[in-house]
Amino acid sequence: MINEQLIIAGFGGQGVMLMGQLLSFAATNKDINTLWFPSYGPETRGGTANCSVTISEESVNSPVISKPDSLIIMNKPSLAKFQDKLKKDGCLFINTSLVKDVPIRDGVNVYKIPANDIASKLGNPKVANMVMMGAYLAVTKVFSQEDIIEVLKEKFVGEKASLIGINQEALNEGAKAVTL
Amino acid sequence: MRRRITFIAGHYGSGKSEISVNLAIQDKLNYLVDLDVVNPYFRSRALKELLDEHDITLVESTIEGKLNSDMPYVSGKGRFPLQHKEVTAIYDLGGTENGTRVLHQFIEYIEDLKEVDFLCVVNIFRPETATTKDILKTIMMYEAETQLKITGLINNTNLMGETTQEMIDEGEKVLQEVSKILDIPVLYTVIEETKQNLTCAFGERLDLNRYVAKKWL
Amino acid sequence: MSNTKIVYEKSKALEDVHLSYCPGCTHGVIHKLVAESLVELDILDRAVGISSVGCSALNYDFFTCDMQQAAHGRAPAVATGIKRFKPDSIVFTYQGDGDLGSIGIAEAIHAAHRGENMTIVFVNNAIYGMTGGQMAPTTLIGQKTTTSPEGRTEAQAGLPLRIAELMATIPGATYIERVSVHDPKHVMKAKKALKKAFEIQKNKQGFSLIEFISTCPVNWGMTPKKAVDWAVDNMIPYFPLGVYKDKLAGENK
Amino acid sequence: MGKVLMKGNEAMALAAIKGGCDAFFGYPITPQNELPEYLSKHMQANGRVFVQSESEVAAINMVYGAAGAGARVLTSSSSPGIALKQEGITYIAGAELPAVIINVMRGGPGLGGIQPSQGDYKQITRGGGNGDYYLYSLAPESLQEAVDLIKESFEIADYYRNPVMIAVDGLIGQMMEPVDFDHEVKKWDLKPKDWVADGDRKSHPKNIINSLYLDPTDLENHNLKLKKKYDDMKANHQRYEMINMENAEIAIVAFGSTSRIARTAIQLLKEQGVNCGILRPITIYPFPEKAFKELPKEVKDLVVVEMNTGQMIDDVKIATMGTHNIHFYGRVGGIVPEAEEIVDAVLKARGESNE
Repeated sequence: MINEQLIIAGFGGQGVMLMGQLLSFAATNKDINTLWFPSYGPETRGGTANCSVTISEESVNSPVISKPDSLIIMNKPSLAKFQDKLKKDGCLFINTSLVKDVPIRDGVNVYKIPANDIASKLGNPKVANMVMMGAYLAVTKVFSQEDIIEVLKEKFVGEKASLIGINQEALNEGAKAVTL
Repeated sequence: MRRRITFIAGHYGSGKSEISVNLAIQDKLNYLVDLDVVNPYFRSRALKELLDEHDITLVESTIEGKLNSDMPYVSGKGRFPLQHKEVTAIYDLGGTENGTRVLHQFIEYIEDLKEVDFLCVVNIFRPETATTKDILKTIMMYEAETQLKITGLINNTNLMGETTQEMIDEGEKVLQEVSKILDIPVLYTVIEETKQNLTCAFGERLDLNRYVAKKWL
Repeated sequence: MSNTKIVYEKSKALEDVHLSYCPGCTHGVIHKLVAESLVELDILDRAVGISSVGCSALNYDFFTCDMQQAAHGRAPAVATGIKRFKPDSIVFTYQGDGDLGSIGIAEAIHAAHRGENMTIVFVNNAIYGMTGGQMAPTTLIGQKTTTSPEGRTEAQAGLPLRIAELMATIPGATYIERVSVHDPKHVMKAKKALKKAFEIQKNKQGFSLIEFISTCPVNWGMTPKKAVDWAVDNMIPYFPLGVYKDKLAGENK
Repeated sequence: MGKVLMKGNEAMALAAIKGGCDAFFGYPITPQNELPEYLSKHMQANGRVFVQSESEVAAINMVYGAAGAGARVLTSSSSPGIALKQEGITYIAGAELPAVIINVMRGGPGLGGIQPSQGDYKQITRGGGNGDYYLYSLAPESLQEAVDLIKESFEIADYYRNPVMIAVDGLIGQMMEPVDFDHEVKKWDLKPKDWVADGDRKSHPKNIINSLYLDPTDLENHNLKLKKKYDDMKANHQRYEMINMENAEIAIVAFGSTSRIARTAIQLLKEQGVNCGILRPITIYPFPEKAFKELPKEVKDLVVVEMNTGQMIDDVKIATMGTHNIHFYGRVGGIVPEAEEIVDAVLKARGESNE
C-alpha cells in the first residue's frame, strides 16, 4: 500500500515544483489520493523553493508534512533546512553536483546522485530534476517510469513533445545512478 | 411684539429649532418654514403632527416622507407667507452664516422690511458666542451673508439640565452689552420648562417646551 | 374639440412625481433632456439608469426606465457590470461633480479607458449640493463654499478640475462635449449633444460623456436668475462649452 | 470528466463556471491570482463576462451592477482586497442581490504578508461593512469541498438574494488535489428573478435596485426583513462535520485547512492513546451552534485551533455558554501549524483539566 510523504527542495528554476506535480498527476491517473503543496512567494524567485507531496491510498489530511518519508535535495541550503525533518530510516536523495562537503545526518538512507553532471552529459542541464526523479522512483518504487512518462505525454504536447525522449533518458540515468 | 415674519438664526445647537417651534405654538402663527438645509438632525419637520394639531402649516426642507434623507431641498412654498400679508410665519434657518445663505432665495419676495424680524439666538456657553466680541462678529457674518439687519436677540444661555440662575444672569449681562452696542433689543430670555424657578430680568420670558430634541437628551 | 391638439406633454420617460430639486436648479431641465432623448431614440424600453450620490440620488423615482442606485462615485463601475452582462441594454449614469470629479474619478476614467459602451450625464455646478455646499473639485478660484469660507485658493486646494478636457485625453473615449442649459438656445444645443451621445451608444460606438454646466442657487446664496448669470459669467469662461472629443468625426480638439 | 488534479485557485475558478457563473470582475492580488487568470481564459471563451477592473472597489461595484441585471456573479480577492470591497458588499446585501465572493486569506493587518492565514474570521462572520447584514460564509477544508460548495454557492446566493462568502486561505488556493467536478450538489428552490433591472421593459415592469430607504419605518422594516433571512440561515442551514467524536474525551474546534491538519493530529493522538474528536464548522456564518449540543458528555475541553490569534473563540463561547473549558492554539504570520503542535496543544489542555 502506498503512503508516501515527500518533500522536494531546491532553488527556483530547478524544476522542483514540476517534479512534485508530476508525481501528483501520476497518482491521480491511478486514482490514488494525493496532495501537492508549494511553498510560494518570494522564495520561488531565485531563493529556495520547496513543495510537499503526499501520495496515499488512505485519505490525505494535513497538507503540511512535518516528518517526510523521503527528501529530494537539489541544493545546499535545502539540505540544511530539511534533513532533520526526515523520518528515521527515511530516504535522502542528494544532488551531489551542487551539494558537496556538507555533513549528512545519521539514521537515514542516503542516495548521492550527481544530477547536474549527468544531465549535462545528456545534453540538457535542465533535466537534472528528472535524473533525481529516476533515482527516487528506482528506490521507492512509488510509481514506475512509465507512469511518469505517461503524465509527460499528457502535459508536453505540440513543440514540447520532442522533449519526452530526453526526459526518458534522464529517468533511466537517474535510476542507474542508484542501482549500479 | 414681534413682526409678521420672523427669521431665526444662530450657531449649531443654539436652540433655533426648539425656539421656532415654541414661538410658533405660543403665538399661534400660521406657518413654520424649515430652511435648515445644513443639519439633517433635530429639524422641526419631525414635528409635523404636533404642528398640525396647532393648525400650523409646516414647510419642510426635505422631500415629504423622506425623513432619513440628508437631501437638502428648499421648497418654493416658503415664499407664500412673504407674498401673503394675511399670514404670520417663522423661518428656522440652518446653523452659522452658511445656514443663513438660503435666505437669498427669498429676499426678493420681501416687499417691506418693516414686516420682518431677523433674530439671533445666543447661548454664551457655546464657545463661538461666548463673549461680546464673538457675538458681534457672529452677527456681522449673518448680516454680511444675507444683507439683512439683525433686529433682535434671544438669550438662550443654558447648560441644559445644569442651568442655574447665575448662568442666566451672566448671559443677560453679556447680551445687554451687545444690545447697547448694536441698539437692538433682547426680545426673549429662554427658561426651560423644567427650570420654572429661574427668573429673567430682560426681555420676555419664553418658557421652553422640548419638542425637537428628545426629553432624555 | 377637433381643433384642439396637444402641443406639449411631459415625456413618458419621466414619472408623474414631484422632483426633489430646489427652485432654479437645472437638474430638472437636464432630466427632461435625458427623458426626451430616450423616447425620441426609441431606447426607453431597454434603458437602465444609474443614480449616484448627490442631489440626484433619488432620480430612480423620476425616470420610468429600470434604475439602479450606486455608491458614491461608483456609478460607472455599476454601469459596466450591467452593460457587460446585457450588451443590448442602454446604460447611463447621472453624476454630479463631487461624485464623478472627486470620489469617483477613477471609475469614470477607467470606464472611458475601457471604452465601455455607455453614456455619462455629468452635472457640474461647482459645489457639493446635497451635503450643504462644500467645495468640489470644480469649485472656481475665489468661490466661497462651506469648506472654503474665504474662497478657494490655488495654494490650498489647487485649480478647478476641467472634466471634459480631462476625459477627452482618454484614448478609449468616443464622444465628449460640454454644454450649458442657461437659456433656450443652449438647452436645444445640449439636447442635441445628449441625443448624439445616446445614439453613439445605440450604435455600439463606445463611451460618451456630456458635461452640463449647472447651477445651485441655494448653496451659491443667489436667486435663481442671479445663479444663471453667475454660471454664464464665471463658470463658462473657465469651463468653455464645446465638443472636446469626437472620435467618429476624426477630430480631437 | 472524472477526477482531475488541479491547483486550488484554478479548481475554484472552474467550479464557478460549472456553477453557472455569468460574469467575473476582479483585481490582481496574491495569493489568488491563478483564479482570475484561469477565468480570463475560460469565461470569454464560453461567451461569459470577464473584466479586470481598475480597483477592488470598482470590481465589487461591477458585481453589484451585474447582479442587479440578473447575472450570477463572482469576484475573488485576498484579505486586503476584501477589506476594500466591503463598500460594495454592504450595498449588495442591502439591495438584496446574489453574489459569490471568494476570499483566499493571507496574513494581516495592513499589507501583512502573502502566506496563509485565517485572520479575516471576524470580518467575514460579522458582515464586514456598514449596517446590519451578514454573509452566508462557507469554509471548505479540501479542494473537493471547495469545488462542491462554490457550485452550490450560486444557488444559495440566488435563494437568499444575499452575498455568499467562500472563506479559504492561501494554502487551499495554492495546493493541488484531485477533484471531481461532476459531483451533484444541492439544488435550491429558486424563484424567477422578476426583480432585475436589466433595462428589458418588454419583459417586466420598472424595477429599481436600491439600498436607500429614506423613511425610518421603511428602513426598519427592511432591516427586519433582512434579519429574517439570517434567522432562517441560522435555524435551517448551519453546516458542520463531527469527526471521530463517538468515543472522544476531548475535541478540537477548527475550520478550513486548520481542520485538515487537525485530522492528522488526532491520528497521532490515537497512537498515544488519546481519543480526540474534531468539530469542524463548514459554515462560519451561521456559526454551527447546534453542533456543540451534540458533543459527547465526556468532552469537557475544547481546543480551538486557528491561523489567527483566536478570533473564533467568542463564537465557541457563545455556542457553549460556559459548559466547556475553552483552550486555544494558533499560529499567525503565515505560519501553518504542524500536526505535532496541535497534538501538544491538546495534551496540554488535557493535562490542565486533569490537574
